[in-house]
Amino acid sequence: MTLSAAVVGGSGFTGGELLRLLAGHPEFEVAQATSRQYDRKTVGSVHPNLRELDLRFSSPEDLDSVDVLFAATPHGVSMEHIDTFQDAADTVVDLSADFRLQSEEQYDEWYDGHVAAEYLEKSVYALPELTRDELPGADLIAAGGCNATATILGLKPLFDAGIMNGDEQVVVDVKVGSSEGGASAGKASSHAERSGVVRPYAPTGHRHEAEIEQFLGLSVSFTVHAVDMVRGASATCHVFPSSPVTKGDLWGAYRESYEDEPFMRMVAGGGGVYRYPEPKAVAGTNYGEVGFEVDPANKRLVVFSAIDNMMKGSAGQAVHAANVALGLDETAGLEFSGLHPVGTP
Amino acid sequence: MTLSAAVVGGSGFTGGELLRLLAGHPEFEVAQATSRQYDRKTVGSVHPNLRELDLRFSSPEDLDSVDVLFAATPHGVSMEHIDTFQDAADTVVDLSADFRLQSEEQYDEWYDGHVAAEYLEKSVYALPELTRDELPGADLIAAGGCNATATILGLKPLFDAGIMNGDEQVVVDVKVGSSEGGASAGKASSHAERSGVVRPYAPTGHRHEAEIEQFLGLSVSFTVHAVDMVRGASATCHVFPSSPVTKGDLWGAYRESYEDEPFMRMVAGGGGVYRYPEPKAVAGTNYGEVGFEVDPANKRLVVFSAIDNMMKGSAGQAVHAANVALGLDETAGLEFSGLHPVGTP
Amino acid sequence: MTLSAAVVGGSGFTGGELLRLLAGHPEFEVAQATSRQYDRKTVGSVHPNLRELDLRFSSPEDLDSVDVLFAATPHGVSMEHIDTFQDAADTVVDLSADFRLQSEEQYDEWYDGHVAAEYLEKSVYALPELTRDELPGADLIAAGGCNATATILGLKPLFDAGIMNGDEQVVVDVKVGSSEGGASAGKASSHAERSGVVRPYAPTGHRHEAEIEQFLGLSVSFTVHAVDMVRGASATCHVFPSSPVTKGDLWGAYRESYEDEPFMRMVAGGGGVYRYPEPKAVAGTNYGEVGFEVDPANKRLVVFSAIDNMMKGSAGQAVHAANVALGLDETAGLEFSGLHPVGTP
Amino acid sequence: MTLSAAVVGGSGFTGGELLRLLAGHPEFEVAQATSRQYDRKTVGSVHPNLRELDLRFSSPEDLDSVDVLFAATPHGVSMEHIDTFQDAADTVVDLSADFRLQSEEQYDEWYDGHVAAEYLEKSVYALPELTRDELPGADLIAAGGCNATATILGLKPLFDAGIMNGDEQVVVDVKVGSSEGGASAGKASSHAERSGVVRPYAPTGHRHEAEIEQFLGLSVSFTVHAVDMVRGASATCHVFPSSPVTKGDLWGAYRESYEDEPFMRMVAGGGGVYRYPEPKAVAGTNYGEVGFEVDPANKRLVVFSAIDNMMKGSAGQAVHAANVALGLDETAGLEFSGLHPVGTP
Amino acid sequence: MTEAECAECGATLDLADDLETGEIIDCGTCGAELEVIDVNPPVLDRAPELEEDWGE
Amino acid sequence: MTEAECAECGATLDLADDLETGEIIDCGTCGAELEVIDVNPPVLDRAPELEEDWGE
Ligand SMILES: NC(=O)c1ccc[n+]([C@@H]2O[C@H](COP(=O)([O-])OP(=O)(O)OC[C@H]3O[C@@H](n4cnc5c(N)ncnc54)[C@H](OP(=O)(O)O)[C@@H]3O)[C@@H](O)[C@H]2O)c1
Ligand SMILES: NC(=O)c1ccc[n+]([C@@H]2O[C@H](COP(=O)([O-])OP(=O)(O)OC[C@H]3O[C@@H](n4cnc5c(N)ncnc54)[C@H](OP(=O)(O)O)[C@@H]3O)[C@@H](O)[C@H]2O)c1
Ligand SMILES: NC(=O)c1ccc[n+]([C@@H]2O[C@H](COP(=O)([O-])OP(=O)(O)OC[C@H]3O[C@@H](n4cnc5c(N)ncnc54)[C@H](OP(=O)(O)O)[C@@H]3O)[C@@H](O)[C@H]2O)c1
Ligand SMILES: NC(=O)c1ccc[n+]([C@@H]2O[C@H](COP(=O)([O-])OP(=O)(O)OC[C@H]3O[C@@H](n4cnc5c(N)ncnc54)[C@H](OP(=O)(O)O)[C@@H]3O)[C@@H](O)[C@H]2O)c1
Ligand SMILES: [Zn+2]
Ligand SMILES: [Zn+2]
Repeated sequence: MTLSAAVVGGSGFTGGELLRLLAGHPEFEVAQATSRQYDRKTVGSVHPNLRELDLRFSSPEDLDSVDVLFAATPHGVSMEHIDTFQDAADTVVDLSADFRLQSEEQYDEWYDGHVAAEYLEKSVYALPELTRDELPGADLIAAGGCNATATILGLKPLFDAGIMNGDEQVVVDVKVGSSEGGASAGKASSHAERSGVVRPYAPTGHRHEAEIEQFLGLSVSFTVHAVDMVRGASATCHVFPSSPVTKGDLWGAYRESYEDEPFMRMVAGGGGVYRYPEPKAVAGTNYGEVGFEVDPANKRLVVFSAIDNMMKGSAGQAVHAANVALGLDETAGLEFSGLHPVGTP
Repeated sequence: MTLSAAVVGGSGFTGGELLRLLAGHPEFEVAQATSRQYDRKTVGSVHPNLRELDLRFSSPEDLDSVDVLFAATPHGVSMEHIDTFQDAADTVVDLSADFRLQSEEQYDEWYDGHVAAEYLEKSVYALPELTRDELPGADLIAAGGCNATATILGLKPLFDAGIMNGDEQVVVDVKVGSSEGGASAGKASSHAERSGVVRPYAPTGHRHEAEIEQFLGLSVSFTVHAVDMVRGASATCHVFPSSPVTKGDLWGAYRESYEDEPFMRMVAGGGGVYRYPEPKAVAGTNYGEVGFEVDPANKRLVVFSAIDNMMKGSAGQAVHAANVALGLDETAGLEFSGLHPVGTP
Repeated sequence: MTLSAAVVGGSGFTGGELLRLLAGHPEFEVAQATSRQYDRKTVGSVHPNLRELDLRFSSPEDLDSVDVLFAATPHGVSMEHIDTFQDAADTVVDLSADFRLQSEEQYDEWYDGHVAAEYLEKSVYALPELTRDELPGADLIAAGGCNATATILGLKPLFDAGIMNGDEQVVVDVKVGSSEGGASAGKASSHAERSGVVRPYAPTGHRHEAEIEQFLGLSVSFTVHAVDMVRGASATCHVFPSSPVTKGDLWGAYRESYEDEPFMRMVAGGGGVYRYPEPKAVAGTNYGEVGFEVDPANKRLVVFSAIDNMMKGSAGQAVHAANVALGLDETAGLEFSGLHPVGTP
Repeated sequence: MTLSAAVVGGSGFTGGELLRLLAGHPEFEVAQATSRQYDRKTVGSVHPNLRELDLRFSSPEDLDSVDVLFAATPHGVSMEHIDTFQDAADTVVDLSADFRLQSEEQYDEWYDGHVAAEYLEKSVYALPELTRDELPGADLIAAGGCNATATILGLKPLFDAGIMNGDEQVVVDVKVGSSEGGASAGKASSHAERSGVVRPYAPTGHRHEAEIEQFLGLSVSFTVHAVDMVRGASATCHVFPSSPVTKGDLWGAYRESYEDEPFMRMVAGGGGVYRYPEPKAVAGTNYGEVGFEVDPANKRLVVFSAIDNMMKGSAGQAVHAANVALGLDETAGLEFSGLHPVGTP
Repeated sequence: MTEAECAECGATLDLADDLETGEIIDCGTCGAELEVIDVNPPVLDRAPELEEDWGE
Repeated sequence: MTEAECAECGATLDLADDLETGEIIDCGTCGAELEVIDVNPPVLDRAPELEEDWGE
């Protein structure tokens, strides 16, 4: 069985990542990639790693009929075109924030007004570690926000194990790479200005708090820094639990939640150079790394998690969810395990 | 008046920085730089920016008599040689942690046993924003820890203004460059492994908590990450004050504390690319940048601060303190204002 | 059919790369990875991307009997152990320079004395673009030097097409990443010193000239610079041909040589951001990119080529050659097409 | 005596560098900095290292009358406004290519048509190592191109000493940082695309060949690569002299030419980590480093040179030339000796 | 689908039927930007380069 | 092969038969460095950490 797939927004960063994953996927065939700016140009002219792909961009105005349509467009685009997308494909996977929240009220609180709110409660959040049971057969799948994904993956086992219940004070300090901003970079994203920064780009009030609250029932104090990498999101969660916890308790909780997960790695101390989650260790992969440490003096837990924002944080998560939704092998097309050594991917 | 200066540990990173500053200082003349490994070699063979300096390393066994001796040696070395140092110079400025804490008890709590504890209460902490009044005439000056300095500079105005009193919950999430580790790097610090990391290298229990507690009376939840830069320390302090604070209150507090400080910049919002403190904006300089934002939804303040760990965080702070201690112009030798654009210094 | 494989020197950089490739290869199973330093430790403790691999290092003293043995040890080690290696495996693939040259004289000219010179003329150079016909059934395969590979791939089509005959003056100016130095890095390879360099590390007399001379019959003026990347080798060949050549001639030559090669990409002008070979576009892959431009004013051709030194320049080339030698699908295990965007891999 | 200075194009990269240098210069006072985009904004809002400077941008339409006007505008702007500039100031220093060549013919060969060609033969090239004697009293000074400067500084001693006469074959392979492109970066200069490149951005036909030809009477084969740094230009000159030369001859030649030059460093072998010219060793400074090696096997000399493109390659050179032109201390305002360690400035 | 030869590298390009004169397409082999000079039969020529687009 | 429990994370480790007292091995699940305290039956305890090895 080969499924046909289209990528709307194929010239963007996550769109390119989708094309890479789908082209290497045993069950998919890329039928279409859209771009307005690069209409008719080869996909390889934008994504040099896809020069072998014999495909040219086409206009998003003329969508082919496919089995699965992936939309990798800026916020607001998918909600406008959702009916067309659903006409073109039985399964739509959207990478934007348009269908991540479950109600119009939530959406309005954090964003600007939804033009297709009726889809909000039907859509399924893509992250299989969270929604594996709801995905099979889903029509509309919403891939999560990268920073939200990193945070949720880090904290979820603490909720599963009853170590947290949502009343705790939690500070989430995130460090992200420049690909998070997408392909249309402004002056602040030029190489000369963006190199070497530790730039507090969302000091407070980041919209990904909404997703975290929706899934964990937890209000977090969220701050995001841009650092000098292209791929990667690293979240450090400082948690103040109501009763003391040991490192052993934590290992128990995380092993319980993630031991059987195909894409989760636990890295929490030990020897060698890589003792805690590290974005460069998962760059290009769909893996998420989580780790933790206890700080009894401050009655604190520290949870680290690291993902590739373009993979586990968006395109990889989207393909993973599509695999589950369509009954394919869960890891199909997502086997790449990453590189070592590697610089600043 | 020209004062003679010696640098013990002149082949190291902060020792090289001291040599650079002293060589360019209008009131100092470098009489000696020690190194055991590079004994008799030119200073320029180790520090390529000092090729113009006509000086060779000599052994730390044979100290010249000088006006000021700077020690830039690993922890434990100065305490062993402090009597020799004081014989050699009227003023000793030490960059290690050996004389930063005021009592043996404190030292034992965080470190391993002091062999010259009688000096602890006599020494003066170098940071002039904190100790300007105690410095004039001091015999033994202890430059602060770089991460502690960044944190203390960020939080001090909140104490000065009564916004904090020490009972608050505070998370300090620090990001630092590789020069913090000094010149004798191991495998984890090789270019291949260290490039591009967001490595939680001190997840909990960092010793700089001791200095922060000593000066602010505040216990902080401290976590340090290594990121891909050579120079720089950036501290993000997440503070939960007991009563609500406005951005205006914060501006009032910070201006009150720092408006007349020659080396403090306030950067808190505004336009352009550089809206919050940024280590690369202060690289090579003795400036500290501080900024802040309020997060009413989470009853939180976020304070950012950025320094160059080798300057404001050690060698620059040491020279600044020596200037104050000796009655020189406070900014002498420290006028460099930094570069723009600059990559990842 | 599954073939068993061992990697001697599995804790090193190219050894880790071999393990990654073999673990993901449809026809191989990793039976053994040796390390003296990390004996009994998990492979994942050294190579964080291989945490899923359920394998511990063992001693090179106790080699299993396998189908293929890959040696990824420093120069001189394989020649000493070659008999043991050949006892352990029918096919030996060596990544060092020990068996690259065909005669003892050549070896002595560039290196230090060979202890198993009788193997020199039997070994086959791994690069399939050069030696595809000699590889099937080979017992001893010598993977090429990374800088030599980049150069040979760039120039070979000019020889194939008769544009060059070996009498031309050729300057080869190479730029390489830090992984070329292997895992045992010294002071010059620390992050603080190695970051951001354009360091002429082999100004003249690089040993890879020997391989180039052997295969192309060409003496080149070779200079190698270390630049700030971990993976990658980029060779710029400045060629002064005896008679004028047009860009069309060059396209003809390169298409003739490489159009059917599974791992060669031609990138020579065109639009977009990636107009010439770029190491980061091939990082993690077995692809080689070549491009060219004519400079009539100076009667010069400029040929660019880019590879990942750890892949096409060593481990990938080794696996590619093993595939050919053993009659497997040539691209098996080597399909990864690279990432976009990507920072400084 | 304090001289007043204006910088036209003060919001750009080299304009910012000029402002930094002039603000720290003992003899200059910055009277005006122009920008159309940032008119009325503080200089510090664009250049974070200049927050202490109490100055706002003003329009280039309203030029103050000053002693010296520096123009740091794109090619073509100065030639259009040269009369206005000369009305505003007795001494005009231009950083663009508009007045670097001496005749209209040369200009037309490499550029597009000059609208003020009558100034071409009156202008003096800024590089004092080349034109020190012509600078005193000059009205119009043209700062050199950064890549040309690196090349000329590298090769000039060989001409001075008669080792070269201009008939030699010379390949110049240059590596440059992103600040060379100026502040208005396009897609190819975004952090995600520009990071980690070894991009052949000028494979052939770079316009700086014109300056090199004009001053050395030498036609060079020039190729420029963009590498991952912000500041820096490194030129490797591969020279094939007509008769054999020893390393001793080279030391003689370079010492003769540069021993008394205040801004030239010779770095050619020796020990330590920094054995040849290195852009990061001169970042932020007005120093140029030159080094060399002989390659008897290929009858070749290799000459390395490294500068900061924004300093010795433009703004620093401009201030240096102004110092000489106006009879000031040659090194005034240019004493900064650089940083060690430093990452990727 | 019609075919045409790349003016840069000589490779054969498959062209869409609704190609228009003046359109710019890139060659899949060499990446050259080609201008459609004529459509029936299709003729392609190198498009003018936009060097300045490209950094530095 | 014998088995033992990791003192850090509780995972089960497969151990080589020729294990020696004092040897340090790492846990495949959590990476902890474990010292072999006893061999028959095997007992593992956390090995002393070498913080200073680890950069900064
Ligand atoms: N980057 C990440 O790490 C990340 C992580 C998680 C989620 N996401 C989400 O994923 C989505 C894509 O992000 P990205 O980073 O890939 O962005 P991007 O690089 O800016 O790409 C956007 C793509 O959408 C196309 N597009 C833009 N406006 C369109 C419109 N009105 N109609 C049709 N196509 C349009 C663009 O191509 P043309 O303009 O040529 O048509 C381009 O291909 C966003 O919603 C983002 O929030 C991104
Ligand atoms: N790096 C920073 O950012 C930073 C910031 C704040 C504080 N500090 C503190 O400053 C001090 C120096 O740090 P660093 O980073 O500059 O270290 P470093 O680069 O490792 O340099 C250490 C220097 O001390 C010398 N030395 C070592 N052991 C000695 C001994 N027993 N007797 C005499 N000399 C000895 C070394 O030279 P030889 O071995 O050749 O003699 C070398 O010159 C440390 O205490 C550190 O904690 C550093
Ligand atoms: N790095 C590259 O880009 C590249 C490219 C082309 C070719 N090569 C060649 O590939 C080979 C490996 O290079 P590398 O960069 O991977 O080096 P590396 O990272 O230093 O690794 C060397 C490996 O060899 C082992 N080893 C060292 N001495 C040994 C001995 N006497 N007996 C048994 N094992 C020994 C080491 O492990 P233990 O010490 O723990 O045993 C380590 O696993 C070299 O010959 C190199 O020239 C490398
Ligand atoms: N960057 C280098 O390394 C380097 C090295 C050697 C020589 N140069 C030369 O130095 C000059 C400046 O380069 P740069 O890199 O600093 O460029 P840049 O960063 O792009 O800055 C250009 C400056 O000129 C102003 N400007 C542009 N058009 C103008 C006009 N028509 N009238 C008045 N002002 C105008 C701009 O400000 P507004 O648009 O706000 O007015 C801006 O301040 C160029 O000629 C360049 O070739 C640069
Ligand atoms: Zn073509
Ligand atoms: Zn364990």
